[in-house]
Amino acid sequence: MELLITVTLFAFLIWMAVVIGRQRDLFSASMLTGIFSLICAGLFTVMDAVDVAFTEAAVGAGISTVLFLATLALTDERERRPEHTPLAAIGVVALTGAALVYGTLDMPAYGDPSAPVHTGVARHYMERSWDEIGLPNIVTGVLASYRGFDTFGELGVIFTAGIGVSLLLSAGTPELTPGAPPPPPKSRAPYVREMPILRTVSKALMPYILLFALYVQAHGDFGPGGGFQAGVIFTAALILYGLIWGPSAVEAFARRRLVERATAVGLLIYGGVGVTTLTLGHSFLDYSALSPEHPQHGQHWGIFVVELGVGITVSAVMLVIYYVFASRPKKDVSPMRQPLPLLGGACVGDVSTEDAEADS
Amino acid sequence: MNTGIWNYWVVVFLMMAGLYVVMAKRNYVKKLMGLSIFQVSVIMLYVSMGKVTGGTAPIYVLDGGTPAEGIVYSNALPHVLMLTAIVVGVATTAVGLGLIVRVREAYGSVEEDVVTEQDRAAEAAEARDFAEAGP
Amino acid sequence: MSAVLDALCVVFLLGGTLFTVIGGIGMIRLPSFYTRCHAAGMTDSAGAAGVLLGLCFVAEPLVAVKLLSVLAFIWLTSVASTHALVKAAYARGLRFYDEQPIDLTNKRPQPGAEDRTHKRSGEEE
Amino acid sequence: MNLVFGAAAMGLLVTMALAMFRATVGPSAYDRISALNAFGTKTVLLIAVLGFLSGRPEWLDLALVYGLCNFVGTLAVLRFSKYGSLAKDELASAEDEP
Repeated sequence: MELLITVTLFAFLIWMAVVIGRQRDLFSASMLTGIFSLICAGLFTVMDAVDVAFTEAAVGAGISTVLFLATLALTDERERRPEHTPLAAIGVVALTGAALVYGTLDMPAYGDPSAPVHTGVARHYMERSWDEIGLPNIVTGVLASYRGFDTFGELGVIFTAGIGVSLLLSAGTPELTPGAPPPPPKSRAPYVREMPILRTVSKALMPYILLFALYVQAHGDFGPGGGFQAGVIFTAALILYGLIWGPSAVEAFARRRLVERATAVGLLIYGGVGVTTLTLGHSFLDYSALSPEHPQHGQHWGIFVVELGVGITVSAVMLVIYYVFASRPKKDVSPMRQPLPLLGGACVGDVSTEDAEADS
Repeated sequence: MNTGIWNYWVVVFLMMAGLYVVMAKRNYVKKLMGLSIFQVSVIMLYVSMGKVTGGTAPIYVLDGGTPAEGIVYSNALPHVLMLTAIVVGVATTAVGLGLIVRVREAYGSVEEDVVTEQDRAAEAAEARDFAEAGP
Repeated sequence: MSAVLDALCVVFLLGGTLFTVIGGIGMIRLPSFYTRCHAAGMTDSAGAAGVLLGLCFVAEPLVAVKLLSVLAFIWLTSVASTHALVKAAYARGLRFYDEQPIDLTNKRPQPGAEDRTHKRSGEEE
Repeated sequence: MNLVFGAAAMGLLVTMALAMFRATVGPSAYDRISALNAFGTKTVLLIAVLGFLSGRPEWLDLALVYGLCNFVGTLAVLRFSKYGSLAKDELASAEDEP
């Protein structure tokens, strides 16, 4: 039964990949990417990777869609029709694909328990994790303790990416002096006024989502969850707030400079734990040093603090990315701008008249 | 013929679909979408390798404070690697999107053809200026 | 007792699934965006309720609470976003009939039907 | 009992396929958004059923995250489709409302 579900979901995945590739309306394509990642998350669940599914659900359906849409808002929504069939690309893809399929022929079968991937260090983690770390969630143990150095590096990459996006998109925007009133909006968009139901629902849900993020952060030792997931969920909640009330409302809650500093704080907490274990005479990130009598307790404390650092950095980086994308004004230089790119032929009304009515 | 390796074929198909979009499409945003399809294919490869038939998620089933006996778990290691890869992936995608926004502001388009054309024109103009101002 | 709960679970679960499938068919066959939204949104609530309540009958107490909170979440968000969606589409002047409906039945709208369709949001108010 | 869960999962998969069909053919952007929303709900249900099918139903947190992020995604799409930008700031206009 599970195999049948897996195969069906894989078929869905292929279907969506093809549709995304063919879709020339980028707005629709980014929505299809949302569906694509929902299918992925379903697949991860069937294939027992609940932690991965957790991350994919939070990242793919939420943050990633928002990012693509934010980019489309700053660029163009339609792809131009290609001038000729890309025969070279088809040839390269066919050749590479054939080579890869040939390469898979002596791979172990799906679900084979004796596959090489289950031997070596992986077997050690699976068999010894309870004695050495003592956390029910093996993934958290491996992530934060066995491969803590690895995760530290990944966190560094996320931090660097945050700095990169910030540098790329902060330049050229007018600096807001603290305390100054925000610039007046160009048109009185009636969104909030018009949608009291949406506003009320989001407002009512906000505290529970934030609380849920904290639960995911703290409960990652026992169930699926942890710093990465919690950070993304926390930011998703704030983005939800920003979608309703605008980015400056979120900035009033979490000041931009504070968030920018928090990106480094999380990384420093993580590194600080490593340095602490070093000064206690153990290896870098060997949490047993924190409690020499009970190495397991040391592991628990170390993992908790490290996950906290991960959560802070991930959440802050995602929030910084959202800020810089959302607060960047669109430069209107495109010769390809289309008046009504969204609604195929089905739309009669024109959005510009709607806006004009709202303005008057 | 080993029929148990279909999961790799799906992965290869997805990977090639992503590669095709990256190579054949001229729109930068679309190229990034292709890149994320490619990324998903890699994640799928790892996670599907970690699956054990009859296994369950790698979280210990506790029986009175200790793990219950005789339960098969899927491999946790690929999950760990892919979990971080997803978050890193979205962060790097954001860098790519940021670059695209800057390209759009500088060139007025996110189509590779237009950008290359403008680059060529600028290069030609520069070469002309250089020749005129030459010795 | 357990047999009764199991039977309830089966009834609710399959009933809910039936609802979602009917909703899915409605999403394909109904002629315009608004009717399709009705199919997607309304049977969504009923289907979700059926499936999740059905699962509640065979779940442990803590899991049942989680199921109910998922249900509450769906009932709040799905309904709200369907509402917002329809409102946005209406504000943009989306017609009640597509110009070229996905025709699975070979029954095109009658020639005169075009006049009765909703043209602009302002006209009816 | 597993048979019932399996049947429910299959029914949900069929509905997901139908929603994907709607998302594929459109025709309007709103149809796609509606399909995305419906697809998200179906995924939540599928995850819940899958938990019971595999005998470890304690991870319904997952389903909650799906619901939440689906909501965020749908809202972002809506917002974008109405104003062409995520950046417009409604705080000021909301405050000067009586």
